[in-house]
Order: sequence, then structure tokens, then C-alpha cells
Amino acid sequence: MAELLEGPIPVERLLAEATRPDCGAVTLFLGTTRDRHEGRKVVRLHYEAYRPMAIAALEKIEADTVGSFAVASCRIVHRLGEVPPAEASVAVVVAAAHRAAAFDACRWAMNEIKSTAPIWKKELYEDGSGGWIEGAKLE
Amino acid sequence: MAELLEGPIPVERLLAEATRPDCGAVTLFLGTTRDRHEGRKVVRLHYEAYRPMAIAALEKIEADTVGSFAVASCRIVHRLGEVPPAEASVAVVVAAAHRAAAFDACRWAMNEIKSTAPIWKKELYEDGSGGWIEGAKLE
Amino acid sequence: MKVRVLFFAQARESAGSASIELVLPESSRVADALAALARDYPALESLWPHLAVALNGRLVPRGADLTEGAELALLPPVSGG
Amino acid sequence: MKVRVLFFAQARESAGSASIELVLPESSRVADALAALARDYPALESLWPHLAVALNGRLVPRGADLTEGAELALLPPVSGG
Repeated sequence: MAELLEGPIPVERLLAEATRPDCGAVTLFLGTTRDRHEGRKVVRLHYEAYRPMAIAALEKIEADTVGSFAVASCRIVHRLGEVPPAEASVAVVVAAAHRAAAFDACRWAMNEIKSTAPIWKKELYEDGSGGWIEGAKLE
Repeated sequence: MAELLEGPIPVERLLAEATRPDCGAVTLFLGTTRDRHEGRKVVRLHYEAYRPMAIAALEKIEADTVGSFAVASCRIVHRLGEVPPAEASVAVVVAAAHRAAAFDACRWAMNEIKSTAPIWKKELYEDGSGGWIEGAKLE
Repeated sequence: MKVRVLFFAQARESAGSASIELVLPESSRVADALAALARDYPALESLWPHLAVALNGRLVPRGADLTEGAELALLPPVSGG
Repeated sequence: MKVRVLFFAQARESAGSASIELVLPESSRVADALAALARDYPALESLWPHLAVALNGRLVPRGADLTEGAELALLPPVSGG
């Protein structure tokens, strides 16, 4: 049940939903906006997505994560629109019986998001200009 | 600045404090109480610590994590006393410029906590009995 | 036949549009649509080698058949996260 | 000389006490304190091979010198997290 949303990611709710009495480990990854990139000051990021395909891609990652690792759940939420510095653009939450699988799965899911979800990031600079981030060609 | 506390870990505050405009990645690990262990139903866990030495051990892990990995911060909070199922006994939060180091550092810090902090865990069972968890001898 | 074409990110900015309707001969394939778009949107030229193409939300090869009312999306290299 | 002895976890339960004062001859070492504790607390016997010992909050070898008023802690295998 992946989500794309505009506005802050409800991390506390995601953690509360992930925590289960049959699991001993929860891992959370947050990708946050950095205020510098390659020497330039970044005022904010702008994200856009091909929404139905992005939701399908994120839900496939959630399912593949649960299918490939010894984890009980994986939830992905990606923010769209403008994301100011220090705010999260993406959250991945994994719950597992044990921590090793929780770490492995969370890291793998995050890598998959970067390479398979039709989502694009543009940096916006102080002078009003912007630049799309060079990403990964979908295959 | 490690913390030992009784009662729920303030995860939202820890995440807010960790998030920084010069960092693009935050990892959080939560260790939570499982309601089963080796076939027995666990009603709750009880944690105790040699407090001053545990604080020193956790603060050393925080400092070693920042010293050994490309991360900007590491914060550890461990709960003491009784922890019911699905509640967190320990939180590790790491902020870094990039995600690989954030994952590596968070995992390493958690392993260190398990092997170097003078903290003890007892499982309490339905019939009122309990058992201390076989742990790691301090060295 | 008509297909809906969606442009994203750099492709949207270069095309100057997020979505257009494209009219093609019957039995056209994805490659035919791309050829028409290359002609109508010369600003996309430098992007073509980097674009993936989705038909109704799935990545497809250039030889895939189009269907009436299909949604064809031009997808620059992705950079979510 | 007097030292404060702290028992944790299984050691606390086996000793039936969290903290005691131990009186020892002058110039005693950690090993002397442990020998006295082994005599006074036979219930600790099975734990001894597994215990680490801290003096004033730092792990020490059994040959370390005790000082007046020192805090000696018996630490079973740890299981935090």
C-alpha cells in the first residue's frame, strides 16, 4: 500500500503501523532534501511522478521486499511537489523478526525506488534556475 | 548524548533533532518487544542497566560511529524497566549526507549496543516466571 | 487512431506541454508515435536516447502495437528518492 | 578498607541484593573481593565464569588494586537492545 502525497510524510503514523508484537526490529529510512549539491545552494527540490505507474512500481517493491527478505512488512511513501531542505521526500519502513533482515530489506527497497519508480527530482537554486537530476534509465 | 529512560522513547523528537539541511539520509532502528521467544509467550520485557557505565558505553558508540563512518550524527536512546510487546526498547538514529553510510553506521551502532553496553534483558512469561536472556560477556 | 501522450520532467519542459493527443494511422506502433513526436517536438532531440516509453503504464519496446485511446508516456531517467 | 559492590541482573537475583558494602584488608585487589564474595554468596557459583567486573565504571582485570570507597560491579553477559 504505497502512497504518493504532497506535504510532509506522516512518519509517526508509519512507524506506529509498522510496529507489531511478532516483530523485534523496525528500520526506517528517510531521504531528506540537502541544501547543497555539487557546490550549489539548493533552495528546495521539486518532485513529480507518473502517478499510476509510480504507485504500481512502489507497490511492487513493497511486495518484492517482503518476498525476498525475512521481513513482515515494507511500506513506502514518496512526497511529490516541493520539498524544502531537511524535510523528507521519501520514507521506507520495514518490520522484521530480526534486525539483519530489516536493515538489508530497507536498503534494497530504497535502491529499487531510485532505479525503478517513475519519479523525477529537480533542484531549484537561489537564482530561480533549476536542474533535473541525472537519473537511471528505466528498463 | 545518549539517554536511558523509563517510558516510551520519543521517536518523533529524535527524528526531528537528527534531520539537518546538510544531510540527505536518516536511518532509524527500533528494537521492539516480541511476544514470543523460543516458543514461549512473552508478556513483557524488563530491562536494567548499570546506569553511569551504560551511558558512557552508549556515548562511546555514538562518538565511534561518527568517527568511523561518513555520518553527521548518531543518537542512541535505551528504555529501562518494563517494555510491553510492540513497544520500542532501543532507538538508534543516524543522519548522513548519503544513505549507504547511514545504513552501515546504524547497523554497526546497534551491534555495538548489544555487545558493549551493561544493559540486561529479562523475559517475563504468562505464568509469572522469567528468564534472563543469554547475552555477550563484556570484554 | 488517437493516443494520449504524456511528457514528464525534462521531456515535459522541452515539449512545453504535459499531455497531448496524437492522431496516427490505424495499426501504428510505438515507433510510429515516437517518429511523429520527434518531428513535432524537435526540442526533445537530445533526450531521445535517454527516454523509456510506457504504454498504458507498462514499459514497452518500440515495436509494440498501439491501441485506440492508449496512454503513451515518455519517461526520462528517473531520480526519485 | 571498604568497597561498594553492585550486583546486576542474574547476579542481583542470585545474591538477593543489588548492593552491599564489603570490608577487606588494606591493599586488597579485585581478586580478593571476588574471593570474599564467592565465599559469602555461594548462589553466585554458576555465574562466576560469565561475569565481567567493573571498578568505578570501567572493566578491570582481576589483578587491579582496590581503593577505599571504590565501586565494584558484577556484570553478567549483557543483552541490551
